Amino acid sequence: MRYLPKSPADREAMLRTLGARSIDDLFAPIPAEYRLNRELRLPRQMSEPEILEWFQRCSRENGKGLPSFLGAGAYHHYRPVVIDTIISRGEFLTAYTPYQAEISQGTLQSIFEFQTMICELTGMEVANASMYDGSTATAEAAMMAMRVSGRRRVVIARSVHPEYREVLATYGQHQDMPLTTVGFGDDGRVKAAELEKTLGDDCACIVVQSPNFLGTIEDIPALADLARSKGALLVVAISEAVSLGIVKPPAEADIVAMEAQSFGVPLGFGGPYAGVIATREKYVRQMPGRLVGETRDKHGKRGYVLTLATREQHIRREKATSNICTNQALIALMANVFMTVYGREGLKELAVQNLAKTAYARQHFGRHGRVLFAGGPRFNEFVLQTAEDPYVINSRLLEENIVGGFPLKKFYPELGNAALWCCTETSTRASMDAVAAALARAQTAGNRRPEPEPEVVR
Amino acid sequence: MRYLPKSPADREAMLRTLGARSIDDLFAPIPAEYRLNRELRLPRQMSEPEILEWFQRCSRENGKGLPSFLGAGAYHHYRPVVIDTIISRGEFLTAYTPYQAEISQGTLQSIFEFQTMICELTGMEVANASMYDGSTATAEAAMMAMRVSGRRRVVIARSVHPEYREVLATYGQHQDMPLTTVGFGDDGRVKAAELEKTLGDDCACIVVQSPNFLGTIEDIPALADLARSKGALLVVAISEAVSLGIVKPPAEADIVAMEAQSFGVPLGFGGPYAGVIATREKYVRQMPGRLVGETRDKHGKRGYVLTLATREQHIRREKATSNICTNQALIALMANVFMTVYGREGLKELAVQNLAKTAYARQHFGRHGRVLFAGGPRFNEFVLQTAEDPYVINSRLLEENIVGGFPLKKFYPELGNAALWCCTETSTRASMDAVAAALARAQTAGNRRPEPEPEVVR
Amino acid sequence: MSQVKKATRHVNQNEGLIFEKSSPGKAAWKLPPLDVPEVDTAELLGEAERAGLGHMPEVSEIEIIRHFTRLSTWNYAIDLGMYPLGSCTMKYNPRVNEAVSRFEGLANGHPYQPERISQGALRILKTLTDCLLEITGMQSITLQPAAGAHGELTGILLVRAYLQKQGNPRKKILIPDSAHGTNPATAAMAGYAVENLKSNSAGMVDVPSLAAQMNEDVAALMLTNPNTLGVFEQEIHKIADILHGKGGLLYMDGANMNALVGKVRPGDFGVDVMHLNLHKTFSTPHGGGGPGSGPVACKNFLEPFLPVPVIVTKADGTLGFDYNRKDSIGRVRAFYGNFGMHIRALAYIMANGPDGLRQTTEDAVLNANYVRKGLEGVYDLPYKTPTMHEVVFSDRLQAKKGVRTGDLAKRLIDYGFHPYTVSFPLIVSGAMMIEPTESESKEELDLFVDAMKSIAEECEKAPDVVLEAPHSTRVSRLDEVAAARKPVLRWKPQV
Amino acid sequence: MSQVKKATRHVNQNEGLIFEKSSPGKAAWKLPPLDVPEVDTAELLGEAERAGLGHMPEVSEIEIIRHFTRLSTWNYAIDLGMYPLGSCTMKYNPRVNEAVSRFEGLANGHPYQPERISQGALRILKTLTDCLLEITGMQSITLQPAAGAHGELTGILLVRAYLQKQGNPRKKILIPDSAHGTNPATAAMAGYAVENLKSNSAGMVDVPSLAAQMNEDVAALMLTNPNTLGVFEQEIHKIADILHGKGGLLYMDGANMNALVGKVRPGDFGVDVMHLNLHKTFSTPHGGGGPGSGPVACKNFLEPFLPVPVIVTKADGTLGFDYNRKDSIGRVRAFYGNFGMHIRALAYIMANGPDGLRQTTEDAVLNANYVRKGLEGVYDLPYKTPTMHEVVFSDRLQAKKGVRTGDLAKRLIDYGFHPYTVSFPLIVSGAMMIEPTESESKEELDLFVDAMKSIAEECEKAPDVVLEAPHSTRVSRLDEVAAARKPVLRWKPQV
Ligand SMILES: Cc1ncc(COP(=O)(O)O)c(C=O)c1O
Ligand SMILES: Cc1ncc(COP(=O)(O)O)c(C=O)c1O
Repeated sequence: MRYLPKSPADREAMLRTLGARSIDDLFAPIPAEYRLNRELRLPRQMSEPEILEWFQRCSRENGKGLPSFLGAGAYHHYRPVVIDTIISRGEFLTAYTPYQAEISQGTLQSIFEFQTMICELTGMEVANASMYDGSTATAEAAMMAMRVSGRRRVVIARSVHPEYREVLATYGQHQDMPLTTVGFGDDGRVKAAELEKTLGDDCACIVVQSPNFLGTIEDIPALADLARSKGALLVVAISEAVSLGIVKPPAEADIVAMEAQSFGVPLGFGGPYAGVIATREKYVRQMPGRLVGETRDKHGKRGYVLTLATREQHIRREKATSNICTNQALIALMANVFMTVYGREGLKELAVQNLAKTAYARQHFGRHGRVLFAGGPRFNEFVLQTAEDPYVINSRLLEENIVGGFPLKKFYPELGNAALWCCTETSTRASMDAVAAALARAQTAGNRRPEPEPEVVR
Repeated sequence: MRYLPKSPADREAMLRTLGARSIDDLFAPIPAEYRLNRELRLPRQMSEPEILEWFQRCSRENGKGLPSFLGAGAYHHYRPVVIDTIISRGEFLTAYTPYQAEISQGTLQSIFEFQTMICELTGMEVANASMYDGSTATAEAAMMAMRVSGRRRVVIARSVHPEYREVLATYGQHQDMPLTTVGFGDDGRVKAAELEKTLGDDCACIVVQSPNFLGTIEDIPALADLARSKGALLVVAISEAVSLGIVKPPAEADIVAMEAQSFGVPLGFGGPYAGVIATREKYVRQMPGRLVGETRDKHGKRGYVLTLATREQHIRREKATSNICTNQALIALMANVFMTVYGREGLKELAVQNLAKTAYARQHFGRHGRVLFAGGPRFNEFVLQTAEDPYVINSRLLEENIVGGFPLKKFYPELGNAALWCCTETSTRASMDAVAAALARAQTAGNRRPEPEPEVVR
Repeated sequence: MSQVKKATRHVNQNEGLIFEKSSPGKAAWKLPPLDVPEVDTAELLGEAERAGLGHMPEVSEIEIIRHFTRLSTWNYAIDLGMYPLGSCTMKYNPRVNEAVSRFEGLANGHPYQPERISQGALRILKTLTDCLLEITGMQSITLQPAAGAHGELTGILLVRAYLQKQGNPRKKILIPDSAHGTNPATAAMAGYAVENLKSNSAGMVDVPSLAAQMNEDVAALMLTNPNTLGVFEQEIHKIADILHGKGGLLYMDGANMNALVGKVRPGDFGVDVMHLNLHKTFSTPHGGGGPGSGPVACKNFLEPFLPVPVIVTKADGTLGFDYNRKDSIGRVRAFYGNFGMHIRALAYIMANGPDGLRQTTEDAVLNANYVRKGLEGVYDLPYKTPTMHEVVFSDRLQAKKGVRTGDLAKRLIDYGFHPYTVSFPLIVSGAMMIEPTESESKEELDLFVDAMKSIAEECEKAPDVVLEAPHSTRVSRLDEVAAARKPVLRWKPQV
Repeated sequence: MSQVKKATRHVNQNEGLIFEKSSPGKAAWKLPPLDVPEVDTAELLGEAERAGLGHMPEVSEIEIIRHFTRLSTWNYAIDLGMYPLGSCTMKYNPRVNEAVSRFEGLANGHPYQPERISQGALRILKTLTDCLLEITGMQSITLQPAAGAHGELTGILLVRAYLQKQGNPRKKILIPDSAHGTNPATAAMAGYAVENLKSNSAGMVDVPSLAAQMNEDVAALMLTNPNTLGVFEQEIHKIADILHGKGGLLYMDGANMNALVGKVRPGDFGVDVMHLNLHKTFSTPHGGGGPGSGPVACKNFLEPFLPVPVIVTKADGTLGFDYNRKDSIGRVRAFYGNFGMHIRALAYIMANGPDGLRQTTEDAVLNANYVRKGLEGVYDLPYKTPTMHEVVFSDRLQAKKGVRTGDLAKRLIDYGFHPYTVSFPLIVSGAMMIEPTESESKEELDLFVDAMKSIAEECEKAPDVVLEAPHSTRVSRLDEVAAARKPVLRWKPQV
């Protein structure tokens, strides 16, 4: 086998050293009745070109390169070429968790820089790198809030990504964590009144997402005040990290649970992505996940180490803040490079382009349907209600090699024929115009004229 | 500009240090009348995604991924993935010529290994790394032979790659190098009798290619005897390096001029490739190009350096063995990795697969045309004469998304409707059968039945 | 250090923090011209508009390439040499896997794109599940968990959901004292109490005490097999019987599956549910800490409880996702798991084939035994039981000179190696846990054994050299205590 | 070496020759199963069949990855730091250029594929030629030459063919004593005698002696402008007039074009023919010595002599190659040149645009002047003439302590830098030729100046430290004399 660095002679020599007659001697500890006395029934050993061809075919049969208006928690942003150049270096790609600091300074310093940039962007004081993804980060954030507050009930907005809420439910189900869900208003924001009503001194935290799943930016300062007034923490989930380039950071939150995929991570059919938890310094010892800290060597030279490990499973076992061990480090490095490439000015410009493209789409699509939640501010997603079923519209668009917006029926049946449309800097005017044209046809096809959008967006 | 590591403040500070008012002060030495007082008329500064898109379009309009039966000096072989992994490392990609040995041992040792493997494969004693390509290597080999022999006339076989011969003519035209061309026989080999006749004591060398442009393997030992009997050197050009896996090496030659493209170098529309010159130890001081030698540091540690530089232009100036300076080092590294991946057994197996595919094609295509030069041994190319003009056949094949063989009319009009077909390990039976079918149609379309191929190849 | 054969010292670039290179006006980015009208951000966002981006860096592209290239040269990696971390299975990461995972249709596939244009990704997921089921001998599987610990949680939740359905979720999970920390941490997250199970003198589960501790309160035993001592639980059939006899389930931590692939299947020796670490056994790169992937395989009776969605073959023969499963424990992660790792693991399985995978397992076990043989006597071997894929020594002999496992580990760095796993498993005091994996040549193993021997000698002759190690690195031992006492977790501008 | 800010030492892997790792039966390759009948090689090849492949290596894939990864860590590179090699223009190599050059249709395009399916490649060639003509102010161009020296040969052959056509090819080429070695070597290959032209005290062509030496035997002057001292030939108009006055041509070696792009065009100051080094001015990677690309641009009267083929726009608007050119000097290379480098150079031009290219030139000149300013007085500056893109100092001051330019260069290595170009140009004894290029930040330049100053101090205080340098590398100074005396140019098995 081409990955194995041994010749038959090497194997014989080694067996001789061990005084073994054959390799099977070494497997003697396995009770005979269980040993597998046949080869596994798997595809035969394939050559490299065959493997490339097999996956190339899968790639071709996976919507290769179609323009898409899907967002809903996974965003198509341009990935600067240097990202793969850097993460492909064996010294990053094939290194283990940096427990041995003296030969892991590269990974450690880059994580320290990542932590710093996440703090700058979110307005938090400390950040880890990393959690599995945004959904698990949100669930862990809620559990962290329980530890911090000593309370158990979690109140979550219905406008948080439905799959994030499902994961929270799964994580919480045996944590004695009552879960209350609060709906959203016509502006797409969480219903403050309803929220206030349900809040009590049993509430560990309020969990919202901003921009939320419907694309609306929540009023974080107000929610923070509300939470604080009831002694609960505010957990803010962010699934579209690029929004941070132009949207006010959730600095008033107590915990930010973030999905960093937008920062240079391929869509990759849903993973691997990178979750991040950021919070206030005072809560750091309740954080899950790894943290890198600055220190000195015995000659006073600056260096970096994994720190506050007493929170972690390998030290604390059942008392750990989480069971997480392997995380998403290399993906965090992708995000790190992305943030470094765009930096202070670029992230803003990038976000502004997302705003502009979305405004254009919203205006032109809006002519052929009804834009819901038009009241609240939004970033790069909006909900369009159409006469025709969005699934039907989408299959027609697919004929034109365009992937339409995300139909909301599945998660929000009450919104009827509504779909969530997302535009990023990669959306071309041509593709948006094509969609508008298709929507126009759909509209005439549809059985009723929807009211025109109340206000027009420039 | 994103590649420039300076802020406006940096530039100002530096200008201040220089006591310059503006950057233009530094360009004062340029006579005013010549200075360009406008911006260049070029495409505006483009972003990375725009550049990728522009070249992606070019790529799509360049026969992207069509099965091809073209060889004729540029061969499509599978390139193991590790090649690009390795040559993409900045330490290889962005290093200069290894003049400073102490910080260039990586490049130097790899070249030393390359030199060794080329010697093993060609049967020569020393090899350089590298010349521009096979054609310039051949021309430089002939000029080297002139220096070694003190003679001027070069006799070259007409079966040497026509473009190699053109390059030799260009290089030789002001070197007082009379050029005699010798034809080929029915077996595709150089006409020994004609060769013998033209050889005289003014002849510096005989230049042949093997396998030659018509795919036939020359009888090197015989040609070497002939050359030696006239005090001339034998220069053997090799354009299909993979043939060395199964074809006897030209060990009897005095100089081997080789194109290493087949060893893991992309077709790349003709370049960059890598030429190599290999020869006998006694001629080493007449070699062009760079050589790496083994030596020791002052603690006796093994190391490698560029050596015998007194042959080169930077020392010898007009007396140098060649004017070459920048060569094709990174391409030689590709070939180096390729040779290392396949190694002792793999190169043979690879060559055998080429033989088998070609035999199959030759047999099946041969049914619908006449295989010329069927007598002599060949590697992965053969000449097929058809009733119909190969250009016509090829355009029809192109409709089926197959790129046909190389029509020989341009270089060998006397062969009529003949084309040079090449099969490698990448040629699939399906594509070969498709060609056979197309040839069958062409045959019936053709105005005369060609005689059946005399002998059938298994 | 004349006896150091594997490494030497070489000039190495310094590099500050990226923030220290930033200055206003430098940029590595450029966007295409906007092809739609510009917008007034204040008007669109109002209150929600952000003022500025604080201290985010401003640097050029070449500075970024140099920054990360320089940093990378400070790391050790599999690509540079042996990485004998016990339990971590640091094996070769084939580059073809990286190539296929970047194919456009796979890298740019959106998780919500219509199934009609997702058949390629679905075929990959389906093919991988088929392969993993054959390899484990289990009957059903989910690829959703993002890592081993995530898989453990998923698996224990399956156990709990099943028992719940029987009427009683039970109270505790039995965990051997040799287990990895994620096992107890997982049990806690699933709402179970943890009860320790002590190992016997052979380093295996003490069957009598298991029998004694097993009762109707026990939901499951989390067993690592081979365990963290590299020992195969020879009484596995008894263990399974004891659990099943009292209605408990046998969970297997499959982190060490690389000792078994192609030789024996957990599904055949009584395991009810297990996880795999694709980033260990199946070669997906560790990437400095992740990502990984922790598929969970189970027997049919647990299938109804698997996370949604599951992959199904539809009437028309195409593949799709089934979300409609009333008994499911729910999601453990958004979307479908670390798909990129699934691609790599499948490519690895294809490159190996049945024979290659078996040979791989054999070489892994051969290497571990070869190292054990080379170091027996030189270092204390607390458990003499036969070794599978890894071997655990202790620092008992060297401790007499005041040199502990952590010191020996640091000294290995000077010899050009990454250290073994230090102080784990906990049942061995001063543990030195060595897993060479199949990726090491005899040459590399001999160098490792030589280095370890030479360090043992140093402990006798010049213990300080070891206590002060490493000597060859750009930074010497870092003060971890200070780092934890006053944590500095981010850069701040000098004021 | 406490004053060394830029670098330190770090553990670095040793690695033998690949042949020393080989053993029979190891393999890194696997071929797909043959889909056609097997063949009897003996029957097909007879006499021509090869016996065996001697000592070609047999190793596994991981050993190959480790071998070359380890080797790579022994190299210095632009990606690691400043590379101040004068005349070599070691600038940043953008990674997007590497990406586009690997697009399938471009990487797998066959040079002989029908023009109909080669329009993409042809458009790249055409667009690049248009850009280069605008940049140089010339009128026609060939992209065929593979490097600068190859371009020189092509250019001088054009000159010769033109003069020949006039009736007399003439006998000699004038070359300034500051010229690069490839210039005289090229003249010789084109069958010309070389006549040296001495520089004046300002480091420029001495116009009176040029006038004196110019006559009907002179075919051309090969002028590097800015010359190898980094000095712009201010009397360029006189120089051109003198040549043209006697029917000679002005050839410009464009290796230093990076000092002129966007600021002045050779075509505007009397140059008849010139070459460009795409691997210098236009950022294609040096790759440890190559590949490069050396396009030759000329005025219209030389166009008929360009190598075949030339790119033409056909009646139907598609692009194609024209081979039918009776006056052509013929081919200088098979196919069309180093196409992969053409792709990269064009991508670089597109990324910069007109403003970016100008700014690039300005920064390159700014950096060179900044270094000059920093080191003036510390090192001897033989020519005070204004500096463009590079500056040449001499070791005169340090030589008094017995320290020569080569020693100073080696010492720079300990400071974390690649040395400058040593002992070139020849007109400066003990030359130290420094070209920072635009790719260096102020920070990196300051570090370089500090290092050079500190080395100058060492020459005063502790010359031996410099004479024995480098001290920080995995090998110390290597014995080049021994290497040349008894050349060992290949590995041989121990017998
Ligand atoms: C035995 C064992 N179990 C569980 C784990 C946890 O797996 P992961 O790190 O993938 O979460 C590990 C990882 O080190 C392990 O070695
Ligand atoms: C001034 C000058 N001329 C010509 C050359 C030769 O160019 P190339 O190395 O591309 O053949 C060089 C390269 O160093 C040079 O610096």
